[in-house]
Amino acid sequence: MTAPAHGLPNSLPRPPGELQQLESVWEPPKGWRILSAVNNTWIGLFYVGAALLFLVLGGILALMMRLQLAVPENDLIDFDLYNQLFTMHGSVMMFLFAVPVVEAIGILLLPAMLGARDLPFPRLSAYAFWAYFVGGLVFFATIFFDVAPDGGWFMYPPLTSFEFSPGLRSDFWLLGIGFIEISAIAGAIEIVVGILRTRPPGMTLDKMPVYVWAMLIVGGMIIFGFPPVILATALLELERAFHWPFFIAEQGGDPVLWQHLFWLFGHPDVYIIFLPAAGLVSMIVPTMAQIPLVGYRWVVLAIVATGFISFALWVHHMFATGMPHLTTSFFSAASMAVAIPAGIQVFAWIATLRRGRVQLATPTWFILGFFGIFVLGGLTGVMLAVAPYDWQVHDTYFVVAHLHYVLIGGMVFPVFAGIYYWAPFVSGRPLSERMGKWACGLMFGGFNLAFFPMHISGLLGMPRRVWTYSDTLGWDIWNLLSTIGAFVLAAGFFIALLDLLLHLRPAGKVNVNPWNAGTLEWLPLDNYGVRSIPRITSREPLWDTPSLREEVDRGQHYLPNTVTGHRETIVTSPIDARPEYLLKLPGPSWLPVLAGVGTAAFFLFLTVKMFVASALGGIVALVSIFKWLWKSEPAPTAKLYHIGEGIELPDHASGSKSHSWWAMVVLMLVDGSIFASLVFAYFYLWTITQGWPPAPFDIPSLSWTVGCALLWSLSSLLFAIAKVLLRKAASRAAICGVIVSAILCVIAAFATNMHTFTTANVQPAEHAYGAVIYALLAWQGLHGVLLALMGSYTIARLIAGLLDDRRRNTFDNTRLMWHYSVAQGVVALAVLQVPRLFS
Amino acid sequence: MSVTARIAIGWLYLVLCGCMAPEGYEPHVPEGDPRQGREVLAELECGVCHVIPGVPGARGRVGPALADYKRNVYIAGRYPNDPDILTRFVRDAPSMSPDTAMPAIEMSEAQARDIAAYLYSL
Amino acid sequence: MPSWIHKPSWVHKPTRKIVLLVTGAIALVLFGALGAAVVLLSGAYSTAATTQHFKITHRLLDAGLRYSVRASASDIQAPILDEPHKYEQGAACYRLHCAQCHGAPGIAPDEEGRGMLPIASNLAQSAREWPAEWLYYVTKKGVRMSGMPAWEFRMSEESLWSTVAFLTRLPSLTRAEYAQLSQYSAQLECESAEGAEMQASEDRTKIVFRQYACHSCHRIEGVVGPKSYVGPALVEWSHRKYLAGTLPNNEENLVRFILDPQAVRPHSLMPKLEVAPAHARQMARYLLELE
Amino acid sequence: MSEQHVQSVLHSAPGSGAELLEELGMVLYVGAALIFVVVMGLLLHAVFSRRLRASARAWVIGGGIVFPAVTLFVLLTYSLAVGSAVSALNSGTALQLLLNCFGIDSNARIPPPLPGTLRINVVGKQWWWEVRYRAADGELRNVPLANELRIPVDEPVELMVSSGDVIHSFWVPSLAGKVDMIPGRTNRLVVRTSEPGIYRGQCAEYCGGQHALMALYVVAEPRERFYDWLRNQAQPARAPTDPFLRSGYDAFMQGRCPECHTVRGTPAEGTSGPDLTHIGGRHSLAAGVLKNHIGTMAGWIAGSQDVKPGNLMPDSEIHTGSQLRALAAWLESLE
Repeated sequence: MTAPAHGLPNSLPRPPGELQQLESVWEPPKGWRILSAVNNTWIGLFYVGAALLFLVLGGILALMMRLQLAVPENDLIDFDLYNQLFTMHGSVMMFLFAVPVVEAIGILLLPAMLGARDLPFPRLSAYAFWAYFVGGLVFFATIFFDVAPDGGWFMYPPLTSFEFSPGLRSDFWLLGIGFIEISAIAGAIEIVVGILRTRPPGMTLDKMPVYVWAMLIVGGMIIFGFPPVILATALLELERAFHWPFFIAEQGGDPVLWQHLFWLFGHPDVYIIFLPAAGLVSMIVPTMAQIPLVGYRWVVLAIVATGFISFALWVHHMFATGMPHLTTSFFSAASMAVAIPAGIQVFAWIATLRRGRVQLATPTWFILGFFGIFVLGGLTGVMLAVAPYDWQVHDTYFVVAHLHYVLIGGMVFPVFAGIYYWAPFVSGRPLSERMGKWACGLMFGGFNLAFFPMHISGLLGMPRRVWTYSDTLGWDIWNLLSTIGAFVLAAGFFIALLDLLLHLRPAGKVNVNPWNAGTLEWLPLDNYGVRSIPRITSREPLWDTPSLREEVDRGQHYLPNTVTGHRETIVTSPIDARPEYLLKLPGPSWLPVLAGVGTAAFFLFLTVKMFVASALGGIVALVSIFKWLWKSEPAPTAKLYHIGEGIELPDHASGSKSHSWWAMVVLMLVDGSIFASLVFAYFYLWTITQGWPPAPFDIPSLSWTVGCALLWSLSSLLFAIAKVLLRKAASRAAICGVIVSAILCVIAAFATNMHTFTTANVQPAEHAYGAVIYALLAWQGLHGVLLALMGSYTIARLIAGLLDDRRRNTFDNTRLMWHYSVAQGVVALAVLQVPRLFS
Repeated sequence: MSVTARIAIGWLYLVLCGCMAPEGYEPHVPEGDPRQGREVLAELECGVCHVIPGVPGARGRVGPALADYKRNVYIAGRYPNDPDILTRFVRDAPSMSPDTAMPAIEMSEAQARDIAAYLYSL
Repeated sequence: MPSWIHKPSWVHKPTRKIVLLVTGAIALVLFGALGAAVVLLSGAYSTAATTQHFKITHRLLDAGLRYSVRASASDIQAPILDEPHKYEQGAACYRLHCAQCHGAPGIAPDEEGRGMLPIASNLAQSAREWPAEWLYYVTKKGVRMSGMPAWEFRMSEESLWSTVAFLTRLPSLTRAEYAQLSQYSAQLECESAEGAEMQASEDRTKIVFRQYACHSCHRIEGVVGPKSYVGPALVEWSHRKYLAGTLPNNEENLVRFILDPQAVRPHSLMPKLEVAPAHARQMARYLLELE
Repeated sequence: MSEQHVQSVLHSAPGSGAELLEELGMVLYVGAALIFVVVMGLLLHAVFSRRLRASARAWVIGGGIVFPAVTLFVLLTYSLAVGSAVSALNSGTALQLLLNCFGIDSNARIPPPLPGTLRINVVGKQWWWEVRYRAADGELRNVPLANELRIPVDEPVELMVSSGDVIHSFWVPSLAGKVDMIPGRTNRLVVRTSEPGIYRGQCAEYCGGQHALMALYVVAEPRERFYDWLRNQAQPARAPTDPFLRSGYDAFMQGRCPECHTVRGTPAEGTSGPDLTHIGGRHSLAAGVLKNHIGTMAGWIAGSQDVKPGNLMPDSEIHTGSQLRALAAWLESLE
């Protein structure tokens, strides 16, 4: 197929019927079938809606608490319900609102901001959403059945372990939250790969909008930040279910290990929540001032720096645990240092506002509210970073005030600014300015009335998480004010959400740019996204090329049609965004819904120990996932497709060029982080134990370990041979044979590994040493199962003729995971032998 | 009063205060200050054993609930509920009822009167 | 259609009728409730025993009684009533428990009985018109909102039927015959209900409380009665630590106290009610289940 | 009781570590307020003014990097010095302070105990405090107490805090910052004050159902009085002096009380509840929840599950009214 090379914009008339074809391919399902939609525009909307629903639910819990604390010695709510309320409030807000809402906004805005028809894994987004939504609702419902967790949202053992929290309450948290984290990781994979691979041609990294930068960094932070807590929840659940004493001091465990793992996640999590919001601010402020962001490079640098520093702060949540002076000093310094990137951003925004002429619309008011609250929250944050001062205010209402200032100020206000700013992007018309200003005013006033007094009640000695207090301590008036403020704040939320309900009507076709913004999401949009994908030459293309909206809408840029006859988008290179190939995207499907619900069912039924139902849920999820994967790599066609400007692209890529290869690498990073956390736990427990392994326990036998390592390596070698065979187009039978042998090797390796454990004197339930090395073993076992599944799936595709030297993404991904698992398995074996060096 | 007049008053009641129950017996404690009494009750933490409306944290169930106290006919199941007796009883229950679980609590005569006054104000 | 009813455009004809009817009905109910409230709160409704019922009220209550008794007594089968000495036994019960209000041939009711509203019916007429089963039922269960108590808690089953046996003869007795019978029966006793059969249902327990008149002094959770503050309120009783201010609150102690209050606290104002031990236990269990 | 019970960061005891922290706090509040006002001023000026020049270098580098970096460096140095001073209360030589400023002495928060320092072990339990004095009056003796600390003024006191079940946090804001009580670890906190008084503290780490009702009092007394008190606390309980108290003693021994409580000098030797040998002399019952007098004592014994639902002490359930009064009277007599 040859087409005349014609520069952009291509003013030649577009062929008739082209637009109709594009429309029909991207037609969303009608009526209630819309639930089977998978493209990110729809999933993004569902996602934002669900997150806002959880905001309301979590807010109601908060109002109940405020009612109880309104007066001293109140009888309204008893301690048992109250303890569930604050645990659920924290957990719902952090895990079901804050993290999901930032991902949701990303999924909603990113495709448009990147001028992509969609992000690379629509069904993965849909799956992540449904698992989160169904699982989240069931998790929330526990409060109605008196089985809601009551250990506080950071669930410190030993309070949350089997001895002090028998019953199901803690299990709901550990399993419920654990898998919602998995859904967050799925979202992060979509976002990271989407940003790296589906940018429009010409949008090099330094031309990405700040928000996209923020989401890229946040995606990375989720990938490294969530694994420690996933591991922690798994370990605590193992302790609860099988009495493996990771956190029990009398048996060599340490409750502080949990705190390290939790805050290793928990502190980055704060920035995972804040950075996207800061990104939104960096988008709204320039538009409202009608001037490009001052200090773009500095702001991006600040975001990247925050991402890194945020992993070095976690200990400031533990200053009161009796740390050595040197440790507190280091983390105190690091915690202060993170104020610098925040300062950079704040001053960049102020400078931008100074240079421009500011339009005082509702989004601007929310942004101003954000400044007022966030700056104060930042300042109290610096106070908390001062370790000696933290010894006083740690775990008091001062901290409660601080964290709400940074989270509500730093995240909720920008999100609502964003809602008012981007509502026209969704529905083609703005929300009510009048309701918006009322909402903003009430939220700002109510917020400060609710939370400023908490600084004072904290300084007056009020610890957090108390269900009642005496009237002799002088806390009454401050608490009463807080309660009144909380209800005013709620009224503000109510008005904003009412405005959304009344005035937000998602429209397929949108062609507005009400704030005269400069970024791509304000191009004319339809269900297929932009009509044609623009070539990008600057950071604010709509300002620099005023005719761009029209050109794009007339189909004068890349890919104004569907060249393959499928849903498709351009995949570009990760750094300089050169077009590389066309990615065929999947259409609407119920499979992600089924898989999501199945996953939720698996975990929740497991929690209530209904094993048959749980297994059924797991099977439904697995079958759905494999069914959707089966069609995920359509047969590549030999021809090249013309997308405009004489550029011709294939409809397939393999190896490191493929988007799925990137997703696999990201997944391996997650996997590796979990493993690294586990290894950290191993060495941590070593440092606090007298003698390692503690008497009378053994190190697993060296010779068997070597044998095991050899078997692991052999399986890797076999898979490498399979790759050569595939390249040489050997017979299917030969390749299958090699893969089957590799699987058998893995099984043999694991069996050997088991053998070294069972023959050594070490049991998981007796001492933390046994618990942690058995956890390492279990992790390898899990990978063994994974390899067996992936290997069998590869064989199945091979036999079905869906896999060859060109069409080999499944094979490549399996190969990546294979070598990774083997490396991990060998490292694990080595770790277990390290004590020999010291004995 | 004629029936018509009564019905007219009924309307007035309805409009003014919904449903108003006729007042009952109002015992009076000379020199007792109900507001002080509430403070004393809180100070002495009588709520460990009694539910006392208006006193923060008073949710004990060792002794009887003291809501509507003025309507109670008897004290401790043996004495008529009148101001003098109640004032004596709150100070030194064992001397009046030797088998009671309520200890003699140290307080002044005036405090006892205040407490009685508060209980009668419930 | 009256002109002041504005006709909204969305209302279709059939719907409009329904809307009007429903609105009218609701308005009627509201007006009725409001009127009743006015009458009640103004004190216009007299509760004096000197003011007689409206005729219609009386007739309605009377008819209601008949229909209710007929329906409830349909399952009852009377035993043989003309056994020897049965009616003499019944005469004793009648003289002891009934004549005070109902009178007897040639004998007026006592002072208390004469002033009752509604007035206790003359049983000579009732016995002529009602079958024995109806008489038995009314005697056993009493009549609500009249002064007639339920005698099943006060007389044995045997005595109830003896009384009915006597009642069936009552219409035929002359003044002299009754006087003779009454004199003869003075040496007989009317067997009381002690040891009557118990069922451990909660409803039954509430009846037990009422039949011992516990609710005249105590407010008891689940028992409708006056707002009485004579004794302590028996609510949330399982949480109470002490009973009678001195004994640890448990089943044994409760039973002990109910059976003989003065044995526990000599000065207690709570009377000894001759409660059957089984009843006392039933009460104690009920109270200790009150959360 | 008429004493003022203070539990406030803003009312530190004179001569305590908390006093230094209160000072530090003041610096922080004033500094934060100044910065806040300036930033808000700049912001509002930026928003409500016409277009102005704003160079990226001056604003982003000056305001966003140089200013915070300088401020934070100063603050960090100052705070490290305060931290060292607080930690090294009892051994604060100038040299050591200087070393600590630069984090050289990693042991600063746990300086070696001076010979003769009073050492008190405090163990957090759901939901009370087990206290054990190591009294050095000629010989070293363990004096087990509960829910109340007494300390002499003008003398550093070494608290060794740990936990018997879940994580708690020991916090008496008027005396010192908090330190966690963690199973399997013992943390050390040195407190000192120069003024006699009663200071309230409360558990600061969520520890389950009744976390809100886990408080304690610290009574600072002149040395003489303190050591008199300690000597007295080391004594066994006095025998009941009259028949009424005697009947209270009998009620105690007949009930389930001795299973959990120790009264030294009697057969009661249970250990899962607080030591009651001198309970009558304490300021509070139920870990700072109730004042201590015969009425609250009786109410607590008969209805502890209503006062503090879920705590390990059951309602008494067996004592008659007069037994309960006698029991309460006897315990109150144990001063």
